[in-house]
Amino acid sequence: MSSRYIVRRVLLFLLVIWVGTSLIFFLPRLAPDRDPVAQRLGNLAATGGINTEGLDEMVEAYRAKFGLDQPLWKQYLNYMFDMLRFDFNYSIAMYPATVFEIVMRAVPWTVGLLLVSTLLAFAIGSLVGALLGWPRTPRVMHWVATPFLMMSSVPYYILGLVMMYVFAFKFKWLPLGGGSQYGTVPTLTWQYVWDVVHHAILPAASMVVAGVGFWALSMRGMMVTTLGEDYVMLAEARGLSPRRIFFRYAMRNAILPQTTGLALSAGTILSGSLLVEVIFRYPGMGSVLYRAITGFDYFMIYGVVFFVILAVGAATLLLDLIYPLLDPRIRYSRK
Amino acid sequence: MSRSWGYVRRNPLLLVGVAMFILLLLFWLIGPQVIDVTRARPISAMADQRPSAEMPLGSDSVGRELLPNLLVGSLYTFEIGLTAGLIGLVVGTILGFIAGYFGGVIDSFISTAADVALTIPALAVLVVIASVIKEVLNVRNLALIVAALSWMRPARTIRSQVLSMRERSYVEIARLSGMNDWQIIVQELLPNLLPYLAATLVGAVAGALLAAIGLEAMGLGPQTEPTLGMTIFWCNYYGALLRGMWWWWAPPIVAILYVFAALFAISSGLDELANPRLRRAR
Amino acid sequence: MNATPLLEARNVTKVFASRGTIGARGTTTVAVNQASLAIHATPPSIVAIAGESGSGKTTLSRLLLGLISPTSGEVFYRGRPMEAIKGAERMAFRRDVQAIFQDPFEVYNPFYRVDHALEVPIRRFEPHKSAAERRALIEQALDVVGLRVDETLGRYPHQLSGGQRQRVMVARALMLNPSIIVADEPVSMVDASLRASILESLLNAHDQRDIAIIYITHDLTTAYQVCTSILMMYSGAMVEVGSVEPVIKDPLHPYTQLLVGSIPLPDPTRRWAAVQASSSAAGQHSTTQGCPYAPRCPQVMDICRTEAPPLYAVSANRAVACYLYRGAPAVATEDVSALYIGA
Amino acid sequence: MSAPVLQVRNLCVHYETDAGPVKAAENVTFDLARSERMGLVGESGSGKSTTVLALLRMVTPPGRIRGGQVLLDGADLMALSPEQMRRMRGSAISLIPQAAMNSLNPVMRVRDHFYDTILAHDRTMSRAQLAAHTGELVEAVGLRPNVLRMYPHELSGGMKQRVCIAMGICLRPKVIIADEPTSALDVVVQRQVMETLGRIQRQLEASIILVGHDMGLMAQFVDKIGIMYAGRLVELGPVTEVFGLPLHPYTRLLINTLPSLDAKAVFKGIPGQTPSLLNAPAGCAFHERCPDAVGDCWKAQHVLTEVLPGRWVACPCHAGAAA
Repeated sequence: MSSRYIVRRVLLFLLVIWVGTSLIFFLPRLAPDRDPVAQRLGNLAATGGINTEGLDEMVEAYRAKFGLDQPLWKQYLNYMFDMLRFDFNYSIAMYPATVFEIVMRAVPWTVGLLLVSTLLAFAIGSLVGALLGWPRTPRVMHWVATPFLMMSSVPYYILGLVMMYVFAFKFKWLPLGGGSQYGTVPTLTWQYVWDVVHHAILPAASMVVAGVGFWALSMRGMMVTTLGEDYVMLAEARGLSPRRIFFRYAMRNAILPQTTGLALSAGTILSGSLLVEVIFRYPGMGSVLYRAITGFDYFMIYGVVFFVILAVGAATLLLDLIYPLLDPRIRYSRK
Repeated sequence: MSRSWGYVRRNPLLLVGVAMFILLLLFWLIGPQVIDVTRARPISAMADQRPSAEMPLGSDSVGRELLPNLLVGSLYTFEIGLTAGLIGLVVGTILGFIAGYFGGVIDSFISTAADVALTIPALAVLVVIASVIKEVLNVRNLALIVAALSWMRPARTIRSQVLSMRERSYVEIARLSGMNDWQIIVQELLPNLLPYLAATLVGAVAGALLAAIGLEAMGLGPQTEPTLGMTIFWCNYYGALLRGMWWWWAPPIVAILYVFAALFAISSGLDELANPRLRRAR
Repeated sequence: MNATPLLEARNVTKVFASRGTIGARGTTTVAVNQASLAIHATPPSIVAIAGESGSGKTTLSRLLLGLISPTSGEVFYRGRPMEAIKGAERMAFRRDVQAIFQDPFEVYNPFYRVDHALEVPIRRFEPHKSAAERRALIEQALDVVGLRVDETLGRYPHQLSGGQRQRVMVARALMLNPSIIVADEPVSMVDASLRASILESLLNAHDQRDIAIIYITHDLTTAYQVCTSILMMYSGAMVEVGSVEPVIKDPLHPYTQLLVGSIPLPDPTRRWAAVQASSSAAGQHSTTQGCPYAPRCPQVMDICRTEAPPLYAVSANRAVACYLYRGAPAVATEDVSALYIGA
Repeated sequence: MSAPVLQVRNLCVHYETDAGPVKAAENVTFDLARSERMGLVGESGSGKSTTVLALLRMVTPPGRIRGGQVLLDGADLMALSPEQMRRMRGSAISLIPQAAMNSLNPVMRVRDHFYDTILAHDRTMSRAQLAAHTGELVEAVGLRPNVLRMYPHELSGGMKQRVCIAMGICLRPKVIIADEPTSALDVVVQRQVMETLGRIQRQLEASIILVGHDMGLMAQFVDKIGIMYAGRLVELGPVTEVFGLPLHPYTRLLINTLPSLDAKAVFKGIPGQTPSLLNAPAGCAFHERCPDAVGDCWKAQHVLTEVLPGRWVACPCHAGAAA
């Protein structure tokens, strides 16, 4: 594989992390001559806030690092240094738990839900899209797929709300929310695993249903383009079976831009899943972020956002590194 | 002209989308004549009322009447989406043209910036900004914040289109006919991009709506305005779903589905216009 | 031939660099390497630039048209360096040096009717002309190339045949009364039965209106038909230059010999000689030093691999860049054009 | 001459459009003998490529084969089931494509293309047999065996076209259709590729149909030539005789337009336009451009007739010769 390609992608990843963290540092500070965070923290301290314990110390620590008396570049360096060490201070609302601890507890839930539903949606959607672009596919497939295609543009959480109403509230088939039965202790038993899966079905389904349409739609477009290529025509003239042409010639090539699309959509997908978590009170990063926003848990917001940027950057990097394995033209690029 | 009409007639999706959109416009135009929009404010009606002849969509827990709420909210929401989408399109188109047409260092810079900005999840950045200025967040501010992160996709699309068009011989012929760079961009390249620009606008509006409603659903929207996303936030906040108040949460959802369905129909229709190969697939 | 040439390229080299984004070094390609060429107005030159794809012939034509600028060397228009031509003078140059391109479809903006391609140059170069005057000019130009106005104007490019489209482009060029037309493969994408009429109108323009012609082609037969002198290019470099008659009838450079021998003559009684062309691995990579043709050349010598040959003046009407002829006096490349091309 | 391996009878292909049927190929009829090289020439829109697709039964909607027979060793291809036809493609009748630049699957190694083709017709071959056979094939077209491990983008245009030739012959087809196989190549490479193709064809004793618009290439390569105009064959005969004494006025004018190295600056074009196939003029499609047109040329479509032994022409000027 071309080492230049890898170096380039890793550099891009570092650039993304750097620009992202810098943006969230500088943008709020563009507000003229005030430090809204310090103000808000001050208010909390004055009124007694949610959790007075340790608040004074945190306000003090914040002032020392980011106070108005400090020059901006010094604040920035402090901030970047903390980010590099994953040091996001304490959670204001849940003192003395640190932000890092809380985020780490939430990460497995988010990653599990997100990974399974995204991969399912991508795989099913790509296959359906490929079939929709294939002239031999029976007409009935088009009719079946149309509602899914229509739902491709609907935000996940909107679909989640509807599903929650129908399947959890109305028919009571599935739990209304949460990650597992309230109060259960995580153990490696079938009962617990089933409980987790049971709770994940609705949030995952709302992401898969909307995702399938999205991937099917773009795959259909790619497929139509690919079927117009000379090598597909020649494959038929060589006497290959339709099945072989479909998988090895058409779909195999159409999946390439689709993979790029997946990398480009990583941010949108993660954002969507965070909102689904909010709707379903799923114990992942989305819910943590939501609680942090409503309770103005300032350090928490920064911690979660940093992880979100990191995760999307890493996912994109991973897909960029997988891509050459799928496309020999990148792998064996001649100098 | 008759040629374009012929296209549109063979393109029912586009027609459906535009019709849905016109219906929405009518709702916004005629609505305020029939509905008292002041009742979209809290404590203007009795709280928690089911739909009735008097209040067709009932009221919520803080005493907003929900039909005016829907009217005002959907209009605000669309205003945010359209403003942000338009700004994103204009900025993105200008950047895309500069990058694609002039190339060189400026292209490397713009392309890398767009790639980086595209990888940073918009929601993350928006959450940080919005949470800090939550109190002063109004419809216009929200639109501007969302717009700041809506230029990348248009910039990418337009850049690649310009890049491929710039290689066409008609650009060289235009130069030999005495045109300068700006005349070539405006008179030769831009007209060919019209279907793309339209499709990109629809995409940018949809993207901006998605981001804005998402932010609002987290509570980071105009606190005093009943936009669709904020209504969903309040539903969630007051547990409307679990309390069986379907008249509260269903209308904004239906409205959002409707808007996205209309945008979807228009964009697939435009896609077919811009990419005739897709027509064969049906 | 003492007069200042109308258009002249002196030792031009064009290097294309593909730029990478962050972390990527670009690659470079030498498209044109030390080429010289002069086109005269009186009597008007009619010159072929011939070579295969990748030989740099199209890049050379773009340099002459001022569409790109050389990496080194200079292009002169009526004795003035190209980059010094600005403002009104630039407009005069633009009008005076016209072009016809290979693909008769891509030269039209699909958004507009074909009229657009004819109207724009008049609007730009003669803004005072009224709509009626423009129309008259256009109709007259179409008539010259044998097109009927009612079958041409008001149509979209895809509604015309390839031959019609290319003839409209010829009309467009002639309408501007240029001193020179650069025709880049003008007939390679046109059906055989229509080629003749396009070449004929070019030749008529040369004979009757004293328009100089640069004919860029990979087709040696039409080059022979149309032109008086020829510049053969290989891998960006000039390999053989001179009058078209001897170069094609009796090629000296091994590459020209191979090329002439590979022409598919439309005569079933004169088929390709059974000599197997050398080296099937006809790579595009040329070594930076030595003769670019050395890796493929059947008569290659040691010196060919280390040092690029100069042009040797083998006779009064041609020069060859090949060590096989090193007995002949070498000529400086910038003088070559004055001696052999455009006469 | 031996019995024909391929007999094409009244092949008709129409494209259904909103404005009516486009008759892209109409009553195309010819025979191809064993080991014969036949050329099919025509300008753009003359129906030559459509005819080729029809021989392989690969016309896609809105195009449709409206009638006719294609007999390969006496068996009518048009009567086969889709699966039977698939088995014929590549093994009995193969295609060497135009625009070889993009004819190979970019994500597959060259070797796997060969394996795919062979295994699609013969599942019994072992891995070792496949490798040996494929190695022989690439050598036969003058390539080194290491190209088998390469991906298409690593090959030059000429190499790709040789790969396509090797693939077209890997199952020893009786008929090879070469559709403008060198249109994207430089003259030197074109000559090398055509010489390779000719050598292979002689070795296999296969018959070949070379489709193209380049009369020079035809003159260099084929034994027999068919000229198409507006969807119909207008002349068919041995190449030396057709070039020596063209019978159809279109053929004559077409040959006159060809530039040669014998005379300078003489240009003879054919005035007028190629007719639209949608609203084809009544009668002979060429009559509007024909210098020899007589009274009934605009009334009746002329049938391809054998006017001299082996010489077929669709023109009334030579109807007398048949008698």
